[in-house]
Amino acid sequence: TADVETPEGRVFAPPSARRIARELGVDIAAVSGSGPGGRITETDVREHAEATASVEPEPT
Amino acid sequence: MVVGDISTGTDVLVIGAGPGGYVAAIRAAQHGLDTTLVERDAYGGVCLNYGCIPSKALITGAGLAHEAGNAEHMGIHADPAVDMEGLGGWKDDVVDQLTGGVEKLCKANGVNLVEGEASFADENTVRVAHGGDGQGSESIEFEHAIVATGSQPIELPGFDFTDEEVWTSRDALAADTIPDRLVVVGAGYIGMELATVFAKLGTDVTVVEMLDDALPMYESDVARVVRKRAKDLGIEFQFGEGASEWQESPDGGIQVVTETEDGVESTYAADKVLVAVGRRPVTEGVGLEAAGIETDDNGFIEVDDRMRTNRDHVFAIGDVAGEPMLAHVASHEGIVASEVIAGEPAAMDAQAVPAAVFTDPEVATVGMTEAEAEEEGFEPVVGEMPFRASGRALTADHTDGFVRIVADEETGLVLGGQIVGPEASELIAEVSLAVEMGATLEDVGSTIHTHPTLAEAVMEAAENAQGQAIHTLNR
Amino acid sequence: MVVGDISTGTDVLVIGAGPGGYVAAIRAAQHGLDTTLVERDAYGGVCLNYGCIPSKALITGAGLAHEAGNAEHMGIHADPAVDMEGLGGWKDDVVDQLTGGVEKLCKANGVNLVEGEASFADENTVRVAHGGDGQGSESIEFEHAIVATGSQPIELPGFDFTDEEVWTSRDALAADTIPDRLVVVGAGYIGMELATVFAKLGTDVTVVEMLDDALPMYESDVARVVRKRAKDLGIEFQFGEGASEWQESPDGGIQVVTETEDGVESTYAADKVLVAVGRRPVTEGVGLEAAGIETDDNGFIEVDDRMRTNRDHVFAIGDVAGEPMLAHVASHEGIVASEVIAGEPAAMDAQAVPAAVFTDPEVATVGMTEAEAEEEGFEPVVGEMPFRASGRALTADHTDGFVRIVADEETGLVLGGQIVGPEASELIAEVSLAVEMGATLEDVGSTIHTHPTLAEAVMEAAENAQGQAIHTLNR
Ligand SMILES: Cc1cc2nc3c(=O)[nH]c(=O)nc-3n(C[C@H](O)[C@H](O)[C@H](O)COP(=O)(O)OP(=O)(O)OC[C@H]3O[C@@H](n4cnc5c(N)ncnc54)[C@H](O)[C@@H]3O)c2cc1C
Ligand SMILES: Cc1cc2nc3c(=O)[nH]c(=O)nc-3n(C[C@H](O)[C@H](O)[C@H](O)COP(=O)(O)OP(=O)(O)OC[C@H]3O[C@@H](n4cnc5c(N)ncnc54)[C@H](O)[C@@H]3O)c2cc1C
Repeated sequence: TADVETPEGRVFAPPSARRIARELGVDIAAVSGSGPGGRITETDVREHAEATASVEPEPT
Repeated sequence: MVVGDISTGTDVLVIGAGPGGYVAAIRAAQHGLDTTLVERDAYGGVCLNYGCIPSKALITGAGLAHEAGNAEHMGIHADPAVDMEGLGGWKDDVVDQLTGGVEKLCKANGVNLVEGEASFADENTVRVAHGGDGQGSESIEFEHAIVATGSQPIELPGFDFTDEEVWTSRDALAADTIPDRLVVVGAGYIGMELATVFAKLGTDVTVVEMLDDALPMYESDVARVVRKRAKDLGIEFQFGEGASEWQESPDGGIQVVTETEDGVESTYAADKVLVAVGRRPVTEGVGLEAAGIETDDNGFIEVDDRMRTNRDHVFAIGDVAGEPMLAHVASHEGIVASEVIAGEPAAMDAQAVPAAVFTDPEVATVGMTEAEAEEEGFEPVVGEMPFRASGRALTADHTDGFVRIVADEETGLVLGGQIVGPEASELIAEVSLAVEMGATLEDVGSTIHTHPTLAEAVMEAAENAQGQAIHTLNR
Repeated sequence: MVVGDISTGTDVLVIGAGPGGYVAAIRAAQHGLDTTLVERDAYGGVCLNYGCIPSKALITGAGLAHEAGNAEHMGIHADPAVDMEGLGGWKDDVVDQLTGGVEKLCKANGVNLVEGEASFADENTVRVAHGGDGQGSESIEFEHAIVATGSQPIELPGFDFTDEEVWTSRDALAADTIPDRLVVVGAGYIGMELATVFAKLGTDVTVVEMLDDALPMYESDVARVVRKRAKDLGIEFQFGEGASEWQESPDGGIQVVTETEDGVESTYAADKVLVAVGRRPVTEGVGLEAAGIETDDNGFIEVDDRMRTNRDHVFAIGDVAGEPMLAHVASHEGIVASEVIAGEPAAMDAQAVPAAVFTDPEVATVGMTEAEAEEEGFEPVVGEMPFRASGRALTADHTDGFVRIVADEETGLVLGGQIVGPEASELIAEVSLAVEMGATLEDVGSTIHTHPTLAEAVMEAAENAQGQAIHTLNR
């Protein structure tokens, strides 16, 4: 999979969630956080990955 | 014995065994990669041999002697004498233990150690010239390379580093006598740390700085605390002056000549002059061109967030890869590079890069200042706790300074912190974790902190930002 | 002047101005509640006047003198003399500054301060007896009350606290001469902290402890580090012995008699005997019955997670509300009680209650030990970093001890930490935040930590638990 770029600005998510985002190919800047102050949790990342995977077209 | 030109191969070749290179090599080996680490001088690099470690050892020794000699108000009467050879010998022991440890750790993790100077021959080969007469050289082919060649002091026109009277930080750290008079050129962190060491050892220290404050890279209220204390220690500051040259003086010492922007000259008598005006990357002789690796205008190797150079299979980390030139940044980048080579989803995405200055008192910062937060488009809220209101600071007899926490007003998310005061370098760790985790002011403020500790000031600052501090008045 | 029995009313009445009570009062006032704080003795309670603060001041002074006197290996030659009146005077200044600060903070936040002894008259009234001759008393009606009357030392049969030769911790902290010989009964944290102070000041110290180790409430490898260092300082331990009585000795000193479980007697010569065998709640004279408030078998006031007693409008916090009897717990509980009274959704739900012992080296713990994690049903994984592998510890010349991190193996979530070593009390703050935030080993291990700091050992321990430490060998 292609590398996901590290976002330029501030990201509010623990290091572990940020790594999982890279592992799943998720652009963490596009994930909306459910934690206090909008902090992104690991679950948010996984849910975002599932949601976007289901709308992506099947590879041909 | 003449060793001929032998040729070997390796998965990961690391050039330079400083805190960037040795950490990268160990992590690569931990991932099962065949790893070779080439070092031309000393394991541990600048940091362990001529930087972080010897400087902190001298800071401890000078600090202890000075503190014990100035504790009459506590009923402690001592008149400590420091013998510089003894202090230097202990410092050397500390360095030897740590550099020996680095060598052992590399071997225990299966890193191949090669002594010599490495230079790229082409994009998949380095030649290593072994030191000494007729030691020959060898070629090593690699799949991936990590350049970790570090940095060296910037020379100042008029001050030749080969002159005995002109000190680099390395010379200052190796001093076996305490000079009577010292001029320090540059009030950055290296200059200020060493100025403090020698002032505490009894040297008359004059600091010459072109800008208008000590530690000019820090906020002025942070720098002020350090400058005030330095003055109390007898350090004289000459701001707005640049050092232009030095001369021998009839009295046997030297004179350092400075000039203001307007051309006004002054001279300061000294025995030595320490030049600490910055550091530049080490790239000469590394053969970057042979591998096709590009540098930026300041000579640093350009890298992306995976620590890759413009050649995908060659990485650069640490001081040679640019600011901030700090040991822990080098190590972290080394880990990222090796993880990326091992196929792990690593990246240099740290939200929090702490930095510390081991002056008296210490300074430590992480993340954004209030001004930086504004620039980034946040509406920052700030909380502070002065150490003079801290029970622990009072009982430790070190009450200068404060903790400041910067957060986003709307969400309460912690953006950064600035600490000047006792143990600032340790206290910043909690703020760093808060920034990395995306913690809020409430998270920090409602975590129970042990009493009496300096760390309570971090909690209090977070409470203060929320208008509910107990031990300071809220704004 | 005789003040008659006047009667006033208040929203929140707080009894006792220790770190529980004064913090509760300030927070209640911050919420706009009319708040009255009654104290019979000294603002700041045991902690500021006779506990945390004076003990830490003496630890600093004795530590500095001892360290400076034992630094020949660093080239520092000093022979410090400590005059105990000078040290005590400085300590008193520190206490005065802090207790004065407490009074000022209370007033600045609008807390009504009342000096006198409070006793419940009924469930909505206390009577406050003012000290001194004919000072009279007053009645105060309240909506809510917070009992924060603290604790006092447990007396040991055979050792009368009114005898001059028998010291409580308060007497030890007020000593104006350094005894030649001291027997300390009890190797808990108060006994060990004071044993260390006096040993460093030159006293021959013998510690008598019924159990078989110093700091017996800690894991044995943690306690061992402190015990070993204490022995190096010349402290003698007599484990498995209980003190039964003391006698005057013909030589002018005293003899402390001890007995093993099997009835074997020993005697130890001394000048003073410090009894530090625990503390019990202060409830006599508080009139708990008049308000219908119940205590448990050990005399502590029973509370729920909102710090409410069995009477919904009466709260109890701090030492009087049970273990752990620590100043920061008292303060935190005080905040919870006042927030609950103010209608906020607060509760005593801390996942992490840190505790520190200011021995040499320090001990600090938070959350679960490995054994506790197992009991709770976790499969714990543990990581460690010894300070002898830490560059900062070496340069600070304090290398005893280690950092241990306990986490859940499956999820990596940090469950607790145990630190014994330099600045342990400060380092635990980061671990506490990690536990409170639900951080994982990866979160802690990949947060950049400043080099060289002791806090790096926390990161290394987290890395070690994941099998990827750089500076220690992984298991
Ligand atoms: C006085 C002083 C105090 C400092 N204090 C601190 C501090 O407290 N905290 C902090 O974070 N930072 C501190 N620093 C900065 C810190 O030392 C550097 O950031 C750090 O050493 C950078 O690590 P590195 O691995 O990039 O390079 P270096 O440590 O510079 O190591 C590079 C290594 O590469 C070797 N090398 C170079 N070229 C070749 C070649 N062609 N072939 C083989 N080997 C080669 C060199 O011999 C050297 O050993 C201090 C620096 C100084 C000078
Ligand atoms: C030597 C020593 C060292 C210690 N070191 C530490 C340490 O380093 N860290 C730590 O966390 N803890 C330490 N402690 C424990 C700490 O002092 C207590 O946990 C803390 O003081 C408890 O606070 P509190 O507010 O519950 O009660 P206290 O501090 O005991 O305060 C209670 C107050 O209530 C007043 N009072 C009692 N009854 C009445 C009444 N009827 N009317 C009016 N006023 C009344 C008392 O005069 C007192 O001022 C130490 C204790 C000792 C003895």
